[in-house]
Amino acid sequence: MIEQIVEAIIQVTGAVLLSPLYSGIIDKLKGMVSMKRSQSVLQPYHDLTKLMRKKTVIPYDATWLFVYGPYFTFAIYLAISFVIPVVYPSPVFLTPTVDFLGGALLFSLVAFVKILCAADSGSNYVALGVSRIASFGFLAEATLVTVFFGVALATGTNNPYVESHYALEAPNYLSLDHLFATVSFFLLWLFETGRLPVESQGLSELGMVDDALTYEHSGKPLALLKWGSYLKSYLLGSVWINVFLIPWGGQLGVAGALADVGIMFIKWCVLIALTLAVETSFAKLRLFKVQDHLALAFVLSVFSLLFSVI
Amino acid sequence: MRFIGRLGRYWLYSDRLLPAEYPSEDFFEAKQDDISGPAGSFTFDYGPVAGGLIESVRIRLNTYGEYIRRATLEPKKIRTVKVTGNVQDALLGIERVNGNFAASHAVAFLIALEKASSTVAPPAVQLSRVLQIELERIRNHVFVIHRIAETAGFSVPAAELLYIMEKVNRVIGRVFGHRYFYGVNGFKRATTGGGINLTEFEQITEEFQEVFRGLLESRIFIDRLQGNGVVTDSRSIGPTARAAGFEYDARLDGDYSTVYAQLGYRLLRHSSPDAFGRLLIRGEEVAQSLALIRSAVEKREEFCDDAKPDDASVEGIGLGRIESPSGDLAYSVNLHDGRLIELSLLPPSVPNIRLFLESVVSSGFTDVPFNWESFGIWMSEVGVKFV
Amino acid sequence: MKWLLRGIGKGIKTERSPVEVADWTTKLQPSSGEPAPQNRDLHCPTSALEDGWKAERCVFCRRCYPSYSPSGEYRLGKTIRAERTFRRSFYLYPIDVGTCGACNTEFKLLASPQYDMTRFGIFFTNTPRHADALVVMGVMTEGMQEAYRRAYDAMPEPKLVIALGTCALSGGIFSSDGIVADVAIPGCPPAPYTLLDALVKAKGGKGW
Amino acid sequence: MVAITLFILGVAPPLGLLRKKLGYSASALGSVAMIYTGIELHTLGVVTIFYIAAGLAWLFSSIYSMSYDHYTWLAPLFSLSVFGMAIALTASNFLAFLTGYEVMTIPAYVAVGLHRKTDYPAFLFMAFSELSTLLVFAGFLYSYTLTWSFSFQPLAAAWPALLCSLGFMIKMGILPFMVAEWLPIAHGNAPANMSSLMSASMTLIAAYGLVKMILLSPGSTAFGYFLMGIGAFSVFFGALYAYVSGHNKALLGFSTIENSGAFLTLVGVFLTAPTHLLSMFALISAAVYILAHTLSKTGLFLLAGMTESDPSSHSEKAVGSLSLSGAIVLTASMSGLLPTVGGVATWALLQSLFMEAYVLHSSLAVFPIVAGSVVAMGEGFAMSTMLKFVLFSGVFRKGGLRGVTRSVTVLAVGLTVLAAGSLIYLAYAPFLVSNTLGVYGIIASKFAGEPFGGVSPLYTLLLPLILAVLVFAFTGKPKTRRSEVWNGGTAIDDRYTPFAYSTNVRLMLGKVLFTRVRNDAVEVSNASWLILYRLSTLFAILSKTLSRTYMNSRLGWYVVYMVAALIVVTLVVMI
Repeated sequence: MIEQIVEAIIQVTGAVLLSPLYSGIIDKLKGMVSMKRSQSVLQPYHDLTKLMRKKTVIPYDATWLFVYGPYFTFAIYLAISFVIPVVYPSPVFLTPTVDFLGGALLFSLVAFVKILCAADSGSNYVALGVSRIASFGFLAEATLVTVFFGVALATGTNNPYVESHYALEAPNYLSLDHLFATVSFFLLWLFETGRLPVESQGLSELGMVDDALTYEHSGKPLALLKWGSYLKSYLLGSVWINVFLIPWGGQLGVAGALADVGIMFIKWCVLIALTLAVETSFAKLRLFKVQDHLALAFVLSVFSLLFSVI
Repeated sequence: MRFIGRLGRYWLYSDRLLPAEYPSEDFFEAKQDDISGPAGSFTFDYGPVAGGLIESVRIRLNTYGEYIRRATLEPKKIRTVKVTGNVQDALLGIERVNGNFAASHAVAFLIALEKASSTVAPPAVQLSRVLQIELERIRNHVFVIHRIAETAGFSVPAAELLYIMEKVNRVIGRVFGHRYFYGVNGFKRATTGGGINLTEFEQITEEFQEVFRGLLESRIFIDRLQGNGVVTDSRSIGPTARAAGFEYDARLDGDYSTVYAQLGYRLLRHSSPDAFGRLLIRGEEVAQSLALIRSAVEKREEFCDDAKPDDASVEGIGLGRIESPSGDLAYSVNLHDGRLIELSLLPPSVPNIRLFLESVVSSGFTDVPFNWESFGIWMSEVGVKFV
Repeated sequence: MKWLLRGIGKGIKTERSPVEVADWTTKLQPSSGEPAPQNRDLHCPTSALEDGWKAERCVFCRRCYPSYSPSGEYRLGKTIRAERTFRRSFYLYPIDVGTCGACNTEFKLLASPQYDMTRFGIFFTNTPRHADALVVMGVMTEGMQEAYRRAYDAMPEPKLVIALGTCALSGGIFSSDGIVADVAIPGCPPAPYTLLDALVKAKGGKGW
Repeated sequence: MVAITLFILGVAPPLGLLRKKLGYSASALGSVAMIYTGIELHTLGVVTIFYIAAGLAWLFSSIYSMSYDHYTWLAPLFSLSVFGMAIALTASNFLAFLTGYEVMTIPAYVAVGLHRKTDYPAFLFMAFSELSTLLVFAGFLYSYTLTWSFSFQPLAAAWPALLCSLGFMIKMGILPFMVAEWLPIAHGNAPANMSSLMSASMTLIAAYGLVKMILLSPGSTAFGYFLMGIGAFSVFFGALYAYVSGHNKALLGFSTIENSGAFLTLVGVFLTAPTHLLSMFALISAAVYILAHTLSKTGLFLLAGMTESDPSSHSEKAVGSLSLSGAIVLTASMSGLLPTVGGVATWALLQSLFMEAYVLHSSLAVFPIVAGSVVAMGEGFAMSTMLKFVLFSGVFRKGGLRGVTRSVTVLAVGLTVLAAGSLIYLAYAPFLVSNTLGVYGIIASKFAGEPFGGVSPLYTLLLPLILAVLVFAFTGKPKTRRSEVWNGGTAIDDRYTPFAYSTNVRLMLGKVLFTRVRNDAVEVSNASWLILYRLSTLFAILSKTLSRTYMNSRLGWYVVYMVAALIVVTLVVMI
């Protein structure tokens, strides 16, 4: 038990502390491709440190939700990092709290709370983004569910740790259902983390989707929301890498857990390269075409489900 | 004969002025009525301060959510510019009506002034002015395309276009001593520091052409622009009109049209009356402006006619109209005893705003920034009061 | 993929030290050999020459030329109060209260590959809630006073106000008063180098 | 205990005639007795869940009604309806069930008729309710011919259950046209406490009847797939129409259809599951789904009662933070989010479908996979819909405290839903796993020996809460200052409307919703309703004539009708 607790601590701290770094690296490389020296890879850490020191401005109408909601969303992300394989390749302490589907439902819970605490500000700009997120939610949530079940239907258990072992075998890895699920999850990852071709971190308010959720926040709650979104990007990305793309390489034991943190970094380089290619090659889709992007992801994941049982 | 817009108390046509039927400050005040719609709709205020806007302007969109029913616009920054009196002091204000079109404004004003004084600037000065306007056009078109690429989240071309724009700025700074042509022009006068390095400049525009062609290869990018902001109004001007297939250009029918003819100017147009067509026109006009600059440079090595300012001293009325990067720009002046007593301005942004507000109806929120940027509107030249 | 490869092929274009700056955006000084002239002889429209050259009043109209001429010195910004909290992360919220548009574009160019402000940890943001400094450009117009007040109020402490350009600082040719600011960046418009130097100083750096 | 419960609830209507508070108190007391009965009968399995759910729903509605009721006639009608439901729930024979079924329906119909001075909704409700009763009655008659007994007994044929199911599905708003608009129209036009009874408890009774009949009949796989398909379809369209619907109560009405669809899908899994363990899992989950829906929907309709403005306009007022806190939990539950009971139910629904797909491992697996995918989309819509409800009830638009009792009631329902989530593992007795890697109370979904998946609702509540406290302790309290909301430098003149919130989907799914966009309106049409509408032009003329003479909104006529109906029912029971 002690060993599993230690492994859990390594997994969770690894995820929490390293997640901003990956965003930093992507942004740095994106800048460099745009002919710039660009920001430091540690920029997300600098931003978070600064925000922790700043005051929080609350709109007159906003309630406790606006201020304390972000703490709760961050905590849910922390809880998720206990239950899915984001560093360590085997279940750790508290992992059985929820299965893979439960994890997907927890992601939805975060989305729900985030929307509530953003809309509590009463800002029209936030409402604009919220209405967009809500209208894509049906496809995004469905894809998250079906892609996670793609795992379950292949292995007979809704346990992501089993699936990552299952995919180690070459025939399983190369099977059609696995490939479809892999592509589908990547498309979903782009949407969930607000990347092109779905969204860009531009300045135009009229194009905001996910950015609208942090539009009114400042100070510590903003820091937590930002850190939360780094963590979300890390969690989903790591699941994709560990369960779908590169299931190999995980080490066991406490020392193995420490090594896994480094191994994850190497695996992430692949995702960073892919993201960079996508982010620099595409323009932002028309708003209603985002639906097509998600529908493609959804259909692929449903196909993957069908292939795995028929 | 084509309609251009309101200039002071007159309707300005390409070849005449007709008295306007009713007195009005500008069209904004006429449109400031209630735009609220049926139940379920609401009015979304965008601006005056917004990250997606370069300048302050309040755009009001009445909407059902995403779908825009009606739009109005309020210029929130309204500067008072003192122009009456000393012509030299007036010029300082005119240059700063719109920094990005400073050469165009100064030149149109000076032409009006020279006409009122019944003189013309020496040919060398005229060439220098055309050179300035075309440089300004290149810079502005590059900037507009940069804004569109940036709005589309296209980070690499957006950065490259900004890189090109800065290079153009440096050329301007090197040749004229100031990146926005401030203090360059005067009555029958234009100051230039040195000649343009044409080879360097050609490299810059070549680089631009590569980026521009690259942009046109992206399906998603084109999709954002096609069908967005359709304008088929025959009362349009500048790139908007030329994208819709109208042969409207003050370089053909305005002042200095003879200079342009000597430089071998030929009008470009497209039959795509949307934001995409405007992008195409702007992209192609960059190359065309380069050709104009080249022949202007070849026509005369030395532009400067650095004579001491020669104050206007006569009485009279004058009208100057040139083609700014966004369309017709006209000034009319009234001189009395060598002093300016009245001045009217028709900035290209006023007709363009009208066209924007018409074309934005029934499009979606995310289309608005593309549409807005494609017109090349500058609020600074709209929100000025001359005293 | 095309843009990725093209971007990599272009290499890094950010300048490590200033390359070139337009003459009439730099510090003016009495030309050597010319006798020190009186202001009224120079027709200075903004009385920037009443007691030596005052950068915050000058609109670089060249009327004082050749008595005064540009020196090439672009570090014109004055930092009255720097905030070291922003040393590594400095988010700017620009507000245009009445510009001609030139300050806006020069400010925008800080994002260009040549200047690349992000290497100093400086970014633009689209909401005052995330902003560390309010960058005020232009002469204060009546219609923008409310927006200016609201934007300042909306920003969380600690915060800075940066006056960008002569209009914001002293009203330029349009007005006779400017705003109270923590950082003053003169120029009409200030060159990007001037801006970068002043912004780096504003967050407690040595300048650029 | 059953007798005591029925007695208390039975005296409530006459008491309500005397003093309305007395009537509601008696109903509340009877509801508590009902809950107690349920706990006492815990050996009966899923029945317990239905009893407890119904009891809780009535209890909260009764307490709420004490400070809500503006009509003299509402209290006896309300209590009578509750009494009818209690009869149906505890019935041991067809006749008692039918009596209860009618007794619960008629007062509701009267209330709809009296609440809005238009006869259309009431008539619609009555027509479909009677159709439902008719089909159920036919089913019962059929089964009588099989067993020659009125009591509920195991049947040899599936047909009676099938007929009854159709009847019950009409009551749930699923039939005749999958997502027919009659239910939202009817439910949206009653006083809030009555709406909450109609949408939450009456749906529960229909579900209860359906489960009861199906448990008595031999399973039919084909019917199971039919239910699964129709259920998944209803989940998606119910949620979609709820999302684009015009006002709060209609939104909640459509959401009822969505939840009924989810329930039917689970019944479908129950009928088609290849292993006994999976069948059992699906059945328990079906009951849990009904529990989740009944509780949450009761609370939400009570909240909708607080947001009502005058009956002629459809614009709602917002509520204060006390009731809103409850509403947030309720909407989370309706969105299928852990750790609420709705989250557990949604989790179980998806698990059941995909477990079935895995066990089948043949071309038949297409059904559960497609159903599961459609349900997943529906759940996504459900979340957006519930967000719309809660955002414009007090989060985005702010409101004041609208009655302490009522606000506290809504909050209490919310807390109950949260508690139910943590306690629901008790219902899953055969599927419990404990103490794995430090986690207790895991509900493990199983189709055979090994667990397929698992969730510990209590831990999903506690873990984030404890972590949130840790995060707070670590980062500290923010230093705060109040300021105006940032709106580009101006004050907000006009706010986002609920209509605008859902316009994206009206435009995006224009082909499904038949959206027409004009400069002065954006309109959507419900496809099935359109067909029905066109077919029923004749019917409409008929109904108008009928309703003018027979439903002229005068209390006397309703009383006559009620008495007559009661006499008829009593006569039937006597025979």
